[in-house]
Amino acid sequence: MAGAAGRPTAGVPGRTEGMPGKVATMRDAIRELVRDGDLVAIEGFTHLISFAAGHEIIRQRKRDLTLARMTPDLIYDQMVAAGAARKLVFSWLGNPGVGGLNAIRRRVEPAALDELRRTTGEDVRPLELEEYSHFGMVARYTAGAANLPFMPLRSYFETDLPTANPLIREVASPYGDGRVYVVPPLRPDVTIVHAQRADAEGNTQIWGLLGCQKEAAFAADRVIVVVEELVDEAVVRADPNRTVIPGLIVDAVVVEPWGAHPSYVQGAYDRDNRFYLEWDPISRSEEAVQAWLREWVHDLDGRAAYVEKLGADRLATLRPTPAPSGEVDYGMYG
Amino acid sequence: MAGAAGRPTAGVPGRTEGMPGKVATMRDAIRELVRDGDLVAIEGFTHLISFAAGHEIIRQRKRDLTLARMTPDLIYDQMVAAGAARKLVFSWLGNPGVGGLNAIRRRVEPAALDELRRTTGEDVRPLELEEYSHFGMVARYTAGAANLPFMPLRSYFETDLPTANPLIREVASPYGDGRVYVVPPLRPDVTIVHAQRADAEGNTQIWGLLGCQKEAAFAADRVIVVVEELVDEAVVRADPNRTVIPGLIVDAVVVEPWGAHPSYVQGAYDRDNRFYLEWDPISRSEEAVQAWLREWVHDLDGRAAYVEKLGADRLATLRPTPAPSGEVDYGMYG
Amino acid sequence: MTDVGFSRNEMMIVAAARELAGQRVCFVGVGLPNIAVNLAKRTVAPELELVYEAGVFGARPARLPLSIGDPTIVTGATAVTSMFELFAFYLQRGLIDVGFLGAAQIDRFGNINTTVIGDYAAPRTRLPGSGGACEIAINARKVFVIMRQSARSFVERIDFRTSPGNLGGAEHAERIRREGGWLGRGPSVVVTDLGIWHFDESGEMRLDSLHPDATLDEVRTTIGWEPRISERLADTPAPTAEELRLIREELDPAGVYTR
Amino acid sequence: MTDVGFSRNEMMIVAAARELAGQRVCFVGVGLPNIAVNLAKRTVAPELELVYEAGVFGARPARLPLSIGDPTIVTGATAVTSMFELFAFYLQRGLIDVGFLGAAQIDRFGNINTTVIGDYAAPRTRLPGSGGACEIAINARKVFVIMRQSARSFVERIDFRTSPGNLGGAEHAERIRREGGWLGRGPSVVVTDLGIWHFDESGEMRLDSLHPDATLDEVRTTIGWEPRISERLADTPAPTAEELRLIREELDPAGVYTR
Repeated sequence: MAGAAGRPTAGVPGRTEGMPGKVATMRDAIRELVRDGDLVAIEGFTHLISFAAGHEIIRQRKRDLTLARMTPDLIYDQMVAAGAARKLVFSWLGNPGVGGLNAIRRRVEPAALDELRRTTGEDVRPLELEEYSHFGMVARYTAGAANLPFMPLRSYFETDLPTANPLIREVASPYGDGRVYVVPPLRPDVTIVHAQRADAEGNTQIWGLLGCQKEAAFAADRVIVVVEELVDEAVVRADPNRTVIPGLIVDAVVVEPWGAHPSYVQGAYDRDNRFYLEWDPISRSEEAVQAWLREWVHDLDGRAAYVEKLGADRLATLRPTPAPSGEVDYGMYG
Repeated sequence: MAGAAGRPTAGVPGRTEGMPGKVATMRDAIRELVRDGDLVAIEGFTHLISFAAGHEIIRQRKRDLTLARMTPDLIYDQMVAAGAARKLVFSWLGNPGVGGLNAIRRRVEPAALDELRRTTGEDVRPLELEEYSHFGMVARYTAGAANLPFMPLRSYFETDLPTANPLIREVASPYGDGRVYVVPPLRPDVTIVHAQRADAEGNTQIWGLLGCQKEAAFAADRVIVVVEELVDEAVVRADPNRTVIPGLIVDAVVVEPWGAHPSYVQGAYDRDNRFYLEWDPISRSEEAVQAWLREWVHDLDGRAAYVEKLGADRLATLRPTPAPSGEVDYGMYG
Repeated sequence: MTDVGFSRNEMMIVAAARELAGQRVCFVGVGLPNIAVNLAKRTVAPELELVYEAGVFGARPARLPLSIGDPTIVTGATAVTSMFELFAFYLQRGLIDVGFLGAAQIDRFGNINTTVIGDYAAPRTRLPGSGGACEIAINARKVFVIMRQSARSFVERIDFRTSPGNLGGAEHAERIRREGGWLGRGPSVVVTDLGIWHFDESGEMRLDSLHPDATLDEVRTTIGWEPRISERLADTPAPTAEELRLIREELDPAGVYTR
Repeated sequence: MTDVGFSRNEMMIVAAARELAGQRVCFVGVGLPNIAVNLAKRTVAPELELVYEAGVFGARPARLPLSIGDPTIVTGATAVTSMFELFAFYLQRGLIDVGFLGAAQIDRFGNINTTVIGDYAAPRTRLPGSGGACEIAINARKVFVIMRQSARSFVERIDFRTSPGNLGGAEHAERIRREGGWLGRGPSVVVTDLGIWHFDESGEMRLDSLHPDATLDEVRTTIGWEPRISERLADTPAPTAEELRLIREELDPAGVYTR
């Protein structure tokens, strides 16, 4: 099943009965490929965040996950509130452009955690944190993707981060020109990315912000790609420089239009900032968060129902006007 | 003047009187930016090799250069024969798909060098070699581009390469999982790359094989970009994911159609394999090589004359039929 | 809005934008730096190249980016790269002239905390953390800071050092940077809602300009140490009508940053 | 061409191509491997994914690539990447099933020299060097070799170890690979113009199949040590008409590799 682990999967029957290649429903992909206790990375820096996959993980009540993401964002605030996570590995913990991630903070700040336990009457477990800088997280995925024991970087000098996280270590240059910090490889059990398009074998193309999706995918044992659009192989092969993730390392392809909402997809829809603003007051009340999860996740059977519930009018406001890339010519040789 | 050295140059007057932005003639660009004794990298893996720049360096009789290239190819065989080089830094020394690089071999193999000295009556200097594997060269450029003191890689174990080249060293992982080899940064004084297109500020786009041009350019103090086509800034900005080298690090833009001949430009022309085959017998005779250099380099005043001498019929046979990439939509936001 | 016709946040953003005059390549941090840099691009620094850690060089945002990963920073940009390339080849390589940061806590030497208030293991307030701030502070040629002044933010001792400033002072910082081969020269200015602070030869911040309608008393009551005040303390020129128009009509019509 | 109706080079290429049956992802080396792999793709291994070190995954060459950087490997490919990504994320990550190499010198344990004949500092013959061979030999899951046999190429002791094979024997090699965390398991087959060699439990090559029109005498006179011959030595089936047609009409009409 694992792609990047060197056990390629192309050519295996579709993940879901009657679907081509590796195409699967979100339900089947998450059920088969995400296991309790896994290290899961849902990557995508502001752009292409797979809320659809996160919600399905909540819906299937996966437990004890270690969640890795440079920016946990609302999706991990929701997954943590749903009790799916044991630990976060991250570099910036906030609601971008709005404020904090309050469900996470309630499980990290002792005073807030006591209050949460009091009000819920449950022995809510504190959330473990393992933190880096952005470049540190990118370097960890890169080391994982490259099968290297460490990646050097010029960060962390004279800061408290190496004390807070003993996995950030120093190495002396064998060329006698000083020391640099290094971080260890990050190797997710499963990496989940959203993309504009892929073919049925999982050959995936992305434009706009690329974040660290390529590195996170190559670093993982299993990869789920969620796309706005399933395209013919010929569309991918017409522009091979645009391919970010090869089907070789992809285990399932899920077709889920609007699957990144309320985040965005370059060229397809804008970030639904109204929701990022609305989440701030919701997330300040555990009760409101749980009510939101019931209404928008548990009481819906999947993304299609979520999209229908959002309504066409709201979605229509998120469509950008066209800005075409133009074409280039690869030339036919022989 | 230096771009990547952190002394950006955008907005400086054109390198050549009356030309926009950083646009310059090849003669001005080489005269101003390549100096005797420099470490020069003309990169491009089989694809996009700037023969035009190499020939101008020969024409201007630059001396004592250290020439870095993963695959020295015919261009460095010619530059070495012309006496421009003191040393090579490389990973594969051959005429791709044909055979050896004989002018270089004559300056590396003691028996051949003695013979060369005898026949020419000159005290021809032996050529110094510093050699790596392909990944080692790529890693050296990457370390240079990233301002890192070293780059780790899983190569060289149980080989004679670290003995042949003491700059290939070992580092122990601080995570207790063994040792890896490292290579030091490669920082060219000048990197020269050929590309399909750039704007007048040097914002450069490439498709097809990317080799290590991006890393070699970011690693360098000065960068010369040679292009088939000068385009408006709007063409670049319409597809920002296609940009490989930003004008920020580019010092001169030279417009030189067919400037990569006899190598190729994806979508524009094919490799002129006839020349790669012809070079083999030519290069076996020092006399023939020197005659070729006179006829095709010194007796011509630049690339335009070379192209004219090649003739339209020969060039016409190198044109591929179209293979369009298709367009993507970035979307207009706000 | 105060009766002077503009808010202190507007004054802070305008003053920060003006500091970017003559700068070439700016790494844009999340929040207040984002609006200050976008204002500078429309006023004193039209040539300014905006770099976003999300992987964008030469952004031409058609609207104020809602976040530092907004799609408007991509469309029409010069280059979009992986984040590895952005941090390794642009920032760490030394191509960034100004790293523009916000902060939760800062000390007299410009050392910054954006990680926690209180003890790291059991924080009173968990803040976002470093993001790219740690590497920006080390690798950007110089660092600009924009933040509101308060006794809780301008402190004698920060609770956690997320991003290094002038460490224990200029001498110490210069030795560390030289020995460590840092490309960054550290903090150069801190713009607040009350004034503009630069760093003197000892590496400590000094109030060089006081904003209209702000007083030295306020400055002293919103800072955790006895501040150095320039003998030639200037008055910050009030925002121009055009600066205010750009903020209110183009950059922040909803007043997210400026009310 | 010999009177059997095909050349020994053709037999070598056909035999090498057949070895790729059932393989999935192949890293294609320069020269003979290039034609053998392209023949396999058209015969025994249509699903074979061709990886070229130049930065191509899933190539669909419309003609025999003139070199491993030919434009025909790009047009219609699945993915084109930087060489850093190709070597780091594909090869070093362990995604390559077969690395297909040529060699100038090889010893009984499959250690390979492509660097120099003679002394490194003062070589009799300067060869191309490693290219990607060194990292392919270490990181590809297994290694196939294709080369012509001669007393100068099959030697007791290679002049320079460019690419590690089974080192001093299977036991030694397995310990080194285990301790060093190598993903590669080393050489698996050597196909020559005379026969097919696999590696036995001791890590030494053993002749398992003899090509038509080749003799054991020839095998022994073109090798620098007393070779191991399988007790169940097979006869390599001659090239089929279709295999020869593909080589002569599609892959190498000029006969660059096959005459």
